[in-house]
Amino acid sequence: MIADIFVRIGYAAISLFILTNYGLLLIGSMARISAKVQGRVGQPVWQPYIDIIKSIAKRNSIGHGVMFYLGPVFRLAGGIGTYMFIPAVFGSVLFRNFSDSGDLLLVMYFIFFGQLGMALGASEGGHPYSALGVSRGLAQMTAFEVPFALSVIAVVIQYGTLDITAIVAAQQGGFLNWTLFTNPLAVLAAMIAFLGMSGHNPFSVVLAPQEIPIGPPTEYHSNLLGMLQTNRAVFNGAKLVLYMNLFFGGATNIVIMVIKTFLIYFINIFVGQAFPRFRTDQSIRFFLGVPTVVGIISVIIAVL
Amino acid sequence: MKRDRMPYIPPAERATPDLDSGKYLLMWQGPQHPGITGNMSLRLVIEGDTVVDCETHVGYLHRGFEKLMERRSWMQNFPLVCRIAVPEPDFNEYCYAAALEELSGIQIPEKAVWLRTFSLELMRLASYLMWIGGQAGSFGHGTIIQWSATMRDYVLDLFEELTGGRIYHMYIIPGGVRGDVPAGYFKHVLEVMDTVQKNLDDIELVMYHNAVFKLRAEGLGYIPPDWIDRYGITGPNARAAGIKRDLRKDLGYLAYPQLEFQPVVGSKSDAFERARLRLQEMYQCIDLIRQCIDLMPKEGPFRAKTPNPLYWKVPAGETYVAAECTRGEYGFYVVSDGSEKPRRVAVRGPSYTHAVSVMERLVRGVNIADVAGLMVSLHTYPPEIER
Amino acid sequence: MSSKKIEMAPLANEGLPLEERALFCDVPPREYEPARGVIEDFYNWARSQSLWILGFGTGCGAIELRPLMTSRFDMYRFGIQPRATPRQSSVFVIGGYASVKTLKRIVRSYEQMMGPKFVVALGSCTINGGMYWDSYNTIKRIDQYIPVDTYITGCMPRPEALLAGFQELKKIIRAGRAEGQNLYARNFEWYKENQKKVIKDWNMPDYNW
Amino acid sequence: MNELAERLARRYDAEGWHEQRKDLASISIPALRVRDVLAWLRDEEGYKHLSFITAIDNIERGVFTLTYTVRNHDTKHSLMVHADIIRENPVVDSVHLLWEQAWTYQRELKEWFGIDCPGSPRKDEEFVLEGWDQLPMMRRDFDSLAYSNATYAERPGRVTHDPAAYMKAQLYPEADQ
Amino acid sequence: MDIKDFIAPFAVWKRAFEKPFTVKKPIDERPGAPRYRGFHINDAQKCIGCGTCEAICMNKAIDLVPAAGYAAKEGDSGLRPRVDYGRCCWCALCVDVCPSGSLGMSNEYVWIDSDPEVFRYTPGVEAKPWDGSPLGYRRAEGYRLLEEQRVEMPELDYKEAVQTFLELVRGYSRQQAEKEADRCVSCGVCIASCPAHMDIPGYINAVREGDMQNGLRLLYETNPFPEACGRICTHRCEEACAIGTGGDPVAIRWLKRYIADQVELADYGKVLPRAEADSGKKIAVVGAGPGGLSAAYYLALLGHSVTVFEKDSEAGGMLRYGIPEYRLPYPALDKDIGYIESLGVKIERGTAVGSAVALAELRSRFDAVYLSTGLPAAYSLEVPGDKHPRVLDGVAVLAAATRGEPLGLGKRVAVVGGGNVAMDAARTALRNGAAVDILYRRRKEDMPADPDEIREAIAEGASLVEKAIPLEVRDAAGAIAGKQALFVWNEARMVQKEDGKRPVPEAIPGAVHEDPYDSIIAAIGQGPDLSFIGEADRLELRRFKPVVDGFGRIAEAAAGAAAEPGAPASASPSKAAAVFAGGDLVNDRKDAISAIADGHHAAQGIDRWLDRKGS
Repeated sequence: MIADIFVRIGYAAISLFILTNYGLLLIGSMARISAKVQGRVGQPVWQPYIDIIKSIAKRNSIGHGVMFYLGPVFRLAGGIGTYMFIPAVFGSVLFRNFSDSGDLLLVMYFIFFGQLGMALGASEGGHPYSALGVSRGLAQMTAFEVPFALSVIAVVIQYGTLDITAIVAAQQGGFLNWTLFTNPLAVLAAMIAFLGMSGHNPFSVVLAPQEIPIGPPTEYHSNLLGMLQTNRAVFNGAKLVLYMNLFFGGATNIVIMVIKTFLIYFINIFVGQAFPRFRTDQSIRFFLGVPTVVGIISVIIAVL
Repeated sequence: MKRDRMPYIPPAERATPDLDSGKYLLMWQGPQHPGITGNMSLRLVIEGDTVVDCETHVGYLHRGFEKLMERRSWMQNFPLVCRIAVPEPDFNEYCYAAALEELSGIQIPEKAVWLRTFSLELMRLASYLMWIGGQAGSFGHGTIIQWSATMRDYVLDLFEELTGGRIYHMYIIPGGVRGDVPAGYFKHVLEVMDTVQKNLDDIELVMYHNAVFKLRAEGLGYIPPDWIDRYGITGPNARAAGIKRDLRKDLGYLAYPQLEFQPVVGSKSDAFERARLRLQEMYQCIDLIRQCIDLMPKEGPFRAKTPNPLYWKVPAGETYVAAECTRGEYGFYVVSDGSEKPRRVAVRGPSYTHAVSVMERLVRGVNIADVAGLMVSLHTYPPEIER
Repeated sequence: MSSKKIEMAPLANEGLPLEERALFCDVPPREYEPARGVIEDFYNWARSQSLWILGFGTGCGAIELRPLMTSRFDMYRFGIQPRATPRQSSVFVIGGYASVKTLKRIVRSYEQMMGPKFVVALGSCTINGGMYWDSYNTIKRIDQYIPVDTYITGCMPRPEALLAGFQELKKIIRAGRAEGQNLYARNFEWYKENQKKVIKDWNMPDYNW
Repeated sequence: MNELAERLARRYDAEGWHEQRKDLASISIPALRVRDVLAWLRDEEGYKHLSFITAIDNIERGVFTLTYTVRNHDTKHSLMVHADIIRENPVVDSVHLLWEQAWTYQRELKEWFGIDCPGSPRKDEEFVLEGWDQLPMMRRDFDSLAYSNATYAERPGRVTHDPAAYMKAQLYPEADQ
Repeated sequence: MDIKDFIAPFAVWKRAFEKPFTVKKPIDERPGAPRYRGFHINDAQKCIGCGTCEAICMNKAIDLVPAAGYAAKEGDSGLRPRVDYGRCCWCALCVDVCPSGSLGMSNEYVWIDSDPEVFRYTPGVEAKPWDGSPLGYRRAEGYRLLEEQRVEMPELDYKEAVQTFLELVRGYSRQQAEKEADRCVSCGVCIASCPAHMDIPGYINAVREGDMQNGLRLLYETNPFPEACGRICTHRCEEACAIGTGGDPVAIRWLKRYIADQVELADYGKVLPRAEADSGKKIAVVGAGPGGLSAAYYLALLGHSVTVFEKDSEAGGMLRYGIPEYRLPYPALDKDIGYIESLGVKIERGTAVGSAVALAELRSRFDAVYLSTGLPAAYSLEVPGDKHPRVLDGVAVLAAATRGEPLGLGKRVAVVGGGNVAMDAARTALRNGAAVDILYRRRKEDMPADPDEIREAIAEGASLVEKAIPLEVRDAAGAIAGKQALFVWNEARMVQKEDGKRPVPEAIPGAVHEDPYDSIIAAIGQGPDLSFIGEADRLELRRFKPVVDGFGRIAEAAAGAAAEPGAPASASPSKAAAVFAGGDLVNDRKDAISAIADGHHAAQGIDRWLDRKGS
């Protein structure tokens, strides 16, 4: 029994490791694609690795109290936590993580958890931009969580379970079984929320270099920044896997997972390169508008 | 959404917010801030997301040009003046050279007149190309700047070919210009103009027909027409309010009377209108450059004789030479006491009014996120404020 | 904010109100030993391949950074990118002349950067005053106030020259010679003295990282 | 335009009308009437646009000459209005109520020349300088080079030779014996 | 806002399928434009170190430093510009202004170093990778900051000029002079070339400023013959002129003349210095030429009492007797001499030393003696028949013209020689109605005469026969003996005998010409007449020249042990006054300005010697 637990922990660690690397490469390749649109070559795909190593290689760092240090820790914990309770590849022992121990609600909690932890830590930095960024981030998060939650509710109602593995299982057997086709409105609402969740344009107001450079992480540096950068890969990966599982039929092997998550992520870039960013009030108004209505309709449809 | 589009006129009286009340947050935007044009800072007091008070702080780029010019001889000032406005140096060169020529009674050759017109229009285009990237970037659109900066770079290549310098051209020398065009130059210019025009079409499609950009820019920074004279607003900022004022037409300097163009005038006077107007002016620039190439005399001297630069004494007198730059009225006030050095040179940069008094007034009541966009939409260059 | 901390380590931060002092670190700068052997080499390689420029256009030199960071010259592909906050930046580009008012911000920003940090100085003005050699408001030698790793001549240096400068900086970093941070800590008093001689209204804390 | 000169002379004792160009003229008025004249020009004569305000240090005469350049966009004519004020303790009426941007210029006058415009907003705040403890720097008696040399360290090692003196030392050093 | 506003932005993706804007290898692929203002280059051979670049540089970025391999010499200061890239702003005004056009800029623009001290270098002297770059900024064709053309000097029409002895050159007007003076860059490279080391930039600046009195004061600091030198100086300064390296040199001589012409003699006294106190010393000057009178002037300024002994009836020496009136009108010369006399200098006219008064007597009567007797004896042609009565001596002809004596040159005159005397003689003959041939051994470019003079002589109608070696003078066939001469000469070609030396003429065998002339004026040089120096004076001569020290003092032959036995070695070799010498008698340049310089110099030497003796 104990051995079994250790094996699972080992598997989870490997899974996390692979996901982290995948997340980093994903960020790197998306930067390449953006660069292409912008008419340039762009950074190497492995640039995120170097940046993290560089951050860790910084010699000194300063602190602003315990909470300041805990911010990135919470954030990373949130990222890892999110991932740990999602099965990355349906049916794979290696990638099932601890998905049987937690359900969708726990995952959604973790998505929030990281943000909140970050908010607490960043505010401690004393920088007004951090504080502004945090308030914007929380405000926007609250807004996009509405359509996201609605679509999750719709999905849960549709499949009658909170267990992600079960949701994935329900979608197997042909792409027409995917939520995308069985409940397109929920997916639409969720995808719009996803744009907000990833912080790409037009919902990048949290980081907004031209306005509040660069929002919550303004004061973070050195290995704390390295932690945040790693988390970005983990958290992005986790969200992508979650979306894939909930709406796009999950993945039966790692190749399909890579293709699906890549395409889901690409939507961010596809929209992000075309639009400037909303102001906070505009994005809140936006999320509480059409996507929320769509989400509600999808819930209604699911209930019916 | 309707509320956003309604022009917002901030209160005229400047209330002093009580910073100790805990209701407000004091925030510095700049000098180390990507959302500020150049090296300048704004001291913002915000309440929630709204700016309630703003003070501009300038002087980070102050080099004391006006004092330095009093220490240098008339010709030595020629390389100095272009540094006053970094992104758009040629207007400095022109105003200074024209003032000096006027005081000394030097008539410049026809060819120099045309080459000056040509290079000023080219400069205008480069400056607008720089601005358009900033305007898109300030609202978070990172793609436009990547394109426009390259277009600007192509224009800078043209400058390099003509003058030998990318940023500081030092081409419009008192007495004329410093060289004729190299062989095959105009062909290259026309090619670049075609490329730029094609890219401007793309930019127009992506930036000006963009729901989010419109949402951000429309109604932002509305300048009522009656402010134009009260605040001394000039250039596109004034024209966007429907005031048809263009010194190129009004003063008729250089070869502009021979060129065919009409000042672009807007009406809505908000950030989007100003942006739209500047885009049209960019097309106009390209057109004027093409006209210049057609009409320019092929032969002839490009520089009049001037006295020995080491001992040039300019007859006592004073003059004010202004030109329409991308931001508005750019002028040099030059006073000579008859000696080898200027008595006083004062530079009138349009940003002086736009970035200080107009900005301070307009920014009140604006969302903190829009401060950068508003500032860029006024098209300000701090170096010309503080010299 | 605990006021206890302030009592324990009183600072010479006269310019700041008490409650703001705690926002800043109160440790005087010290030298940092490089890691050993291969590890330091590896770190240096990573540092050199990930140069984050502080987005602070201190002078006219900033204007050529824009072409450099956009599509024509695309410095991203060399691992160079702008960064808006000094905390995360590793390279400070001094864009030419520094007026006294800006110098004050330069010093502040430089000190807020986390080591190892590198300084690239552009143009004549940083070397010996440039064309503002007789101006009352610009300093002549930036190396009097902060340590400089490499200089790029020109007025303006072209984007290509800047790029070449960054490549040179990379070489210096990889060779382990870019120890400006330690130099600053070692000669801290000298630098402070120079800074205070020029910056007349010194209202910033001496320690402030 | 000479009618304008006459009107100015009659109403405000203006003198020294000088036509620099067909679209630019200058005139001198008593410093005490600056605000009246500018208000009159703005409201009655159409000189609605203030281009800039500056001063010239005529140290030989012991005065600062203020220059207000206003422009009439309808007639496309600019007018430079001069007013002399005594260099010792210079004060002039503020025109910030006439034009909203004038206070910036007056703040500059205060910092750069030491010319006070009572009532002008923020006039005593630092404008472009910080911690300046010398003479206002645009005054002629402030020596920029001397200040720079005394304050900012220069890179040593520069030496130059005058060709004539060097040739003398090299070719005919005996001439000075 | 319509649906287009949501769709159109996606047009950005069009770009993703196009070629990126990015330059692959920017540093290698993008050299500076052909006109790019990159790093400086300098053709150090062409550069003369005038420092105009330093003067125009508003950044004080340029220093002039001695450069290895470039020694100071006439027309080259031996300094080269050193650029400080801690100052330079790449405006290229230095390139634009460079008189010689040696400065340029390469299109190279990458220079990176960690050491801020290295960014200073001397282009063209210190090797740099961009040396000799063909691309880069150069001064554009047809564009100069400095005026390369000299203000044309108004002259009489040659056809008219040849009829009269009126002064040919009319002098600048104020406007012309100021315009010409404005061409000067005040580099001072010319000063070393002037034998008198006049403050040329100083007085040109005075012209520019319109301050004639200051100009005159500067002129008289080193030269009391501004009127004369302003007209006939050999102006070696103009050969060294920096502006001359890329255009016409500044008309330094004419500007000097302009200053002197502008000030009335009556006003001289107000401007020029005078002796502070009488020293009580008496000095004799032998020869009232420019050298002698200069010495007299400066000695008089030092408070000494000076007497000048002149064998001719008028003072001025060669200036008066050797230079025709149309070049140096007598009133101008009289103005110079008149001022010197007004300082109390006594000129004993018609008193030849040697015959009227002995040198030894002068040495006993005066505290010091200055010899400035010049070269009165003409060299003869040294060919058979050179004593023919129709062979005249050029100097004598000119002197006779000055005295107003009839010349009787006849209709056809040959002038043999290529110096200024030859030209003057030819032009004097032209003015006497003769047809003149100038015969010279070598080519026109070898002629030692002033190019202006050659040009003017030819313009006035003299014909120049180059490469003519005189062979013989004899009576023309059928002419009355002694009335007309036949000049026999051999055509020559120029042969380069030794590398590095100028080619020498070599007679072409058989190409012998014979031409009849009414007069043949030999003007091939003059020699000194030292017959007044006796053995007893014990003055050391070598090759007909006094041996002088740095101050012009003639070495005295080691006092014969027999003459004054037991005299202490340290004592003056003789009790008699020291003798100084200068001018054509001593120096090799043989022009007025050198004589003036010698005179000035000797005056200082004499004063020091007197000081030493007195103490």
